[in-house]
Amino acid sequence: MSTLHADHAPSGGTYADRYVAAAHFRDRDHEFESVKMGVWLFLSTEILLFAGMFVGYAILRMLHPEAFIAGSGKLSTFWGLLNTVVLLISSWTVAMAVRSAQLGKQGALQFHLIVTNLCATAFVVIKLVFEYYPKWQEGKLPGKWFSYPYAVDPSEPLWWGIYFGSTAIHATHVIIGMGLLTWLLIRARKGHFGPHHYTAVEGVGLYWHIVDMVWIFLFPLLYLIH
Amino acid sequence: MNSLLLTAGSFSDAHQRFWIGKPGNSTYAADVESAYMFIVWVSIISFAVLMGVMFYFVARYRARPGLAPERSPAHNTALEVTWSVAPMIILVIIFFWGFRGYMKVQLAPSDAEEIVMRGQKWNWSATYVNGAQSQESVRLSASPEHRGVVDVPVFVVPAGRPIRLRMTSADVIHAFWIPDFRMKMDVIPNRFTSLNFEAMREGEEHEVFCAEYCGDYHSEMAALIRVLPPAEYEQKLREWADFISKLPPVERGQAIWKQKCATCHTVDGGKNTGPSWKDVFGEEQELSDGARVVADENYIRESIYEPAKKIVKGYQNQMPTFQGQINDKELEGIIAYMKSISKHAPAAAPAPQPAAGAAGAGEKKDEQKKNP
Amino acid sequence: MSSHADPHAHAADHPRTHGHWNPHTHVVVSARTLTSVLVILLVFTFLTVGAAKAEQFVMYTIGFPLPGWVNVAVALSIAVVKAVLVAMFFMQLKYDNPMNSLVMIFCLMALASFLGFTMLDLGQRNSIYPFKSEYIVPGGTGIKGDGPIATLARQKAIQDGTYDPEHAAHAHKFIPPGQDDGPGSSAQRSRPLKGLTLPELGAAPPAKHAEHSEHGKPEPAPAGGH
Amino acid sequence: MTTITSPHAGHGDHGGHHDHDVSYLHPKGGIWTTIWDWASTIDHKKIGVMYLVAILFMFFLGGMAAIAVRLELMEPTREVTVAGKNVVTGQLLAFGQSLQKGNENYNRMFTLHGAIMVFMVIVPSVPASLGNFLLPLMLGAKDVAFPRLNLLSWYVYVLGSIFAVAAIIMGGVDTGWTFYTPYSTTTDVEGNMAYWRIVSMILAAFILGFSSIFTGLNFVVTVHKLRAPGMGWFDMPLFVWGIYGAAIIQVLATPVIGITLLLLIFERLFRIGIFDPAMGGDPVLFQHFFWFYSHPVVYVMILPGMAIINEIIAVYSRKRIFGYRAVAFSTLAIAAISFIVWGHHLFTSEGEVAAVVFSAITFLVAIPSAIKVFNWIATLYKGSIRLTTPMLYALGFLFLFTIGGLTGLPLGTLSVDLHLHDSYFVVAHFHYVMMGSTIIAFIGGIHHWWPKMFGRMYNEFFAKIGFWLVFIGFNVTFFPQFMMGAHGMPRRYASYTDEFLIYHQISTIGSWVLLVGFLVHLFVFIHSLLAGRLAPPNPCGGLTLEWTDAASPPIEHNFHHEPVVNHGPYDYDDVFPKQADPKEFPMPAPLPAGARAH
Repeated sequence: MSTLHADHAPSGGTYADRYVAAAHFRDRDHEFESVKMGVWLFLSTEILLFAGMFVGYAILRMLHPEAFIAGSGKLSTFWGLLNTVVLLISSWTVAMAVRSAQLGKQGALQFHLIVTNLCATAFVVIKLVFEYYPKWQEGKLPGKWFSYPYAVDPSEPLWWGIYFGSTAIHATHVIIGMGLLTWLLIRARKGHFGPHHYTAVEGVGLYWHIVDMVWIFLFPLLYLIH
Repeated sequence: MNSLLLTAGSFSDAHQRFWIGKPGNSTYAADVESAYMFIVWVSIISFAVLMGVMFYFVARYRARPGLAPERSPAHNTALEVTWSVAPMIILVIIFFWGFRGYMKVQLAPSDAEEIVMRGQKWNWSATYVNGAQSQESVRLSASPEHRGVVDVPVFVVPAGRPIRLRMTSADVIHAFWIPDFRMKMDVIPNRFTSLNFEAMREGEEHEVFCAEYCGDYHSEMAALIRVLPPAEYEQKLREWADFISKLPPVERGQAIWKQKCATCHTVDGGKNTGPSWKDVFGEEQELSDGARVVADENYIRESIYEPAKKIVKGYQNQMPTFQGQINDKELEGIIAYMKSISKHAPAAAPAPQPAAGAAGAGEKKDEQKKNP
Repeated sequence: MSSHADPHAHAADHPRTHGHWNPHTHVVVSARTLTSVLVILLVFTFLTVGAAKAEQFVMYTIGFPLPGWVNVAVALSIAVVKAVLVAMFFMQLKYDNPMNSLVMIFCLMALASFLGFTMLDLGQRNSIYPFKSEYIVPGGTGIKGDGPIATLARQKAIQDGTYDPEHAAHAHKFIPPGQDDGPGSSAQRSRPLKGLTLPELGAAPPAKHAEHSEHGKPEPAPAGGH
Repeated sequence: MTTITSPHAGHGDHGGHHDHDVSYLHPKGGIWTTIWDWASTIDHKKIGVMYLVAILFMFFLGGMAAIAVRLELMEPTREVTVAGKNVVTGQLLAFGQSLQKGNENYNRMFTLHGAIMVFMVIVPSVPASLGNFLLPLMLGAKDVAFPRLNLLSWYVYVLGSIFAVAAIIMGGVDTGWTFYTPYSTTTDVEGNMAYWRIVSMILAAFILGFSSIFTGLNFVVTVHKLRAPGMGWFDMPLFVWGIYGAAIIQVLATPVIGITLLLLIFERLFRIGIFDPAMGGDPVLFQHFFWFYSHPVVYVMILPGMAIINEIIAVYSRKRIFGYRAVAFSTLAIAAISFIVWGHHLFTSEGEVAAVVFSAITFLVAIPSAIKVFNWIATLYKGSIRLTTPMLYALGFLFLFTIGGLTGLPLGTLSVDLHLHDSYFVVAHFHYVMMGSTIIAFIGGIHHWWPKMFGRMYNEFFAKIGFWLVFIGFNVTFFPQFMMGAHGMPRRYASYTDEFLIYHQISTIGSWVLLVGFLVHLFVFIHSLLAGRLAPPNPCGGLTLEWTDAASPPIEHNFHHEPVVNHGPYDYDDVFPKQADPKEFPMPAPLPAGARAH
């Protein structure tokens, strides 16, 4: 076999066209593949992080089904549903953003990133304003802050611990994702991404999908199972 | 021949003593010892073989000038399969050996006599079927400059009768370990665990240790189990059942102190986990929130039943509630005892017993040292 | 290394059109596919909410006792389908290097063993410990002398005069009827460690209280209002 | 396949232009420039060395805590008499009577020892230092897959260690390294500084988890994607296999300890109740959470140790590792099974069904470990064995790991474990596995690769003295603990009954021998750095790429040309090591016509 095709840095073109892989990679494809595998490994750590919350949920639900039924009944399915829809749409826009980057459509890329970030903002706002805030006012809070007088089960603070714990960790991931999306947007505006270099878009996209996927499970577990 | 067998027997006996100590005193112990000794022998033999081969190879194939290494196969499937499967057989045997013993101890006979064992930082208390609690303790005198006097309770169990300890903890996780019975079980708050055993030889005493780390005085959370003949055991239970109520108040208080409070509270003024009882009655206490309160009867009652409410400055909120464990009569005794060792006690305080005065005075420590 | 060599050899054949572009690595998913997946996801989302509402209707309005697992199974199966869709199309696992799917599978196996074995222990305690509750003492941080947090919240509300018994009676529409029926009800049976948990709130069966106090069990001050 | 040229090999990400042939240790300029160069380096070799320094420092801290623990246990001071015999005795921190709280100090010491040794020393020891240094070299790569992430992981490690040291400065933590609830959520009253030191320690472990994840993730991708041309999976040195197995566990298990510690902090600060029995939570759930990470992580500790042993035994007996594939697959088997055996830490607290299942699976994990030992011993057969310091360490490893492994059997046995659980038997067992195996392998590995890392030879004579002191000291320290535990000595006790006195005294004296041994090694290392003679590129005659294709110490980009692998890592029968002096090594026997080593 002759010399493999190497990354010859083209002189012209956009930043994305001129991009060359780091020295220890063979070429851009090699780098892309490696980074993608790294991102997948990172995503598996994310899943296992949430696994702790899921296991805690399952075990404590078995121990205190009534506390969980009572607590679950106090959540608003409407806002949960709305948030699910918002997040699913944002997942779609991220997938579309990756597609736009692959096709080199800079305008569409930026548009989709902006819409995704708006969805993320909407998610956080709904969470804080329509879910956390009313519960905070009524004293439906975890642990030592619990001051809701109408608890039907002594373990209800536990439910709120699980609810706030898992949703807050999830919301933290959403907020981190918003930061990453903003970073992508800034780079996209500078024309950093193109058909031959969109590793960052792909990586953040995968992260965003995993955030979505976690919510796909949290929604029925917290809001629907009664 | 006979003597040879005897020699072999005493060798294996000595061997066992070396590895695990003298034979344990529960029916379960024999199971553990046999499994353990089997594993020990398997281990010794495998270790000797492996190391023997290793040292032989090292000696035989040591690099020497002019000696060229020989070629040898890089793998040998038959050999590798053999040494993968052979240990598996031994492991299966060991697993079932352990499993059998474990099931024996978990499935206790239904007629087992139940003793409720409660662990809390840092003592054990047992309640027997007739509601009696241990009234005896043995001296566990710390070097006096470190901690006051610590007594560990003495528990009694009958020989040859199945016993089930039903255990729970009042604060953190403990573990009830009787090394001579070769068994332990964790003691967990908000849950029951059980320990089933049957002691064999009467007249022996066995130490009990807390085996799950539980804080500062973890290593002093001990007790002593005395194996008695069944008749004597029942006699003891009857004696203990109405022991406390028959005592005069001050001595009653002292007995309860020994049994339940001495782990944390001294009576000679020494600082321990909790404040000393000496001169505490009638004294103004400064609380951790800065408030001041006079230690009267109500304060003492509240401190025993709801210890978290008023914490004396400089101490931690460590004490579990004794609600349900100390009844009014016992409380009365404790208050009487505290009065008897306090200089602030009102003149009207009942101090009819000369013994009480002696116990409260400075020579108390010496007196207790002499008289476990 | 041949697995890596091949794509590059392929790429070398088309340096002009693809550069170092490997069609196996960079699949552009069509917008149509992505949009259909989004639509399916949204449909499933509404479906799962609908199913939960329907079950509630069947159980509490019609009064037909559905077993608890139906609810869980329906909600979680739909969630799994949604998650698989997200992973396959949005995250492009369908078109991706199988290694990344393998990473995910290992991760899920770890999660399964975590959940499974933990439940194996904590889930079967109910059948293992045939004990009653007389002597059990809650340790730890939540209460020390001043009662469980949930009870305290109610007591405080009563003291402050803000406690509304009407609200207490009507606030919890999701609580199945019969929950207050005492140990004989199905609700109580579903709770494995009854009595090994916290002392009851005001609604608890009085018979048990009498039994407890014989043994001098520490009881929290009984909640007012009952 | 020929080499691949990159337009900017030699510059770009590695910090500007510099000479191709300069060793990575070569200073870049003045002292500050050099320091900045190291602090901002993304060179895996420098990061490996920085890790090595940091880990050895933490090892020193943890070791001092261990010495204090043993000193405290030298004698019990409390004399108790029951029925004529001394029964339970008291405590004295040997520093004198001015320290009135013997128990409290003792508890803090053993907690610090455990937490530092586990989270800051043994888990990162081999992978982060030697692994970082050697993995790309062995694979023929220029660097690990994500060099910046690698540097970040070092800084995260340092940050975590700072939190741990902060906890020590605030007075130390007394929870035990396992942080069992509800003790860890209740100890140290709220409202003063002491309340926060446990949070600081938990946070330290949490942060160190990230460091571990980053390292593991990096290594997995590196092994998958950055092997040199011609290097298939079964052409990799077994060192790489071991690190790879450990890296998989690091990636999959560490996030769980992350969430566990996070919940524990919530628990402590906000009483959310998940692990709190008083709130209806479950303290045993915490143990499951904790051991789901902490048992697999035991294999993160031992697999890299085994990985080192593979290399040392192969090189110093000039032999192909017997049953290469069996060893490689047993690594993966251990990694896989390690995820489902954690319950054997809970035999005394969990339900019967789970205990039985976990016991059965636990015995399974013994098989691959046994296979490895058999294969190593078989490798010695017909070899040409040179008893250098690393080889002595490898043989010492076999000796100690066999004991450590065999003493795992009674602990996995249900009935026997009810007796031995939480006793000194457990302490002795895991010290044989962790210290006697991992640390011994680690030190052996440092010696083996020392010439490669620093370009200088060490003094063989003193190194051997160091080995014998460590080996003897270790056995004297820990072997009596087996007997002690079986006879009934609980672990984490500040005092003990008199029947254990003699064991404790032997053990404490052994710990001093151990200390002297480590000091001798320290001396050997420092002496080598200052006055060691320069090392040839391949002083030991290894066949892996770091010996055959890289200089000692390696140049900035590891290799002058990307290496092409055309022989296996242990083909001593067919290949003579490049860059090695033929006089030093016995030549292989003549090859029979047509015969192949396979």
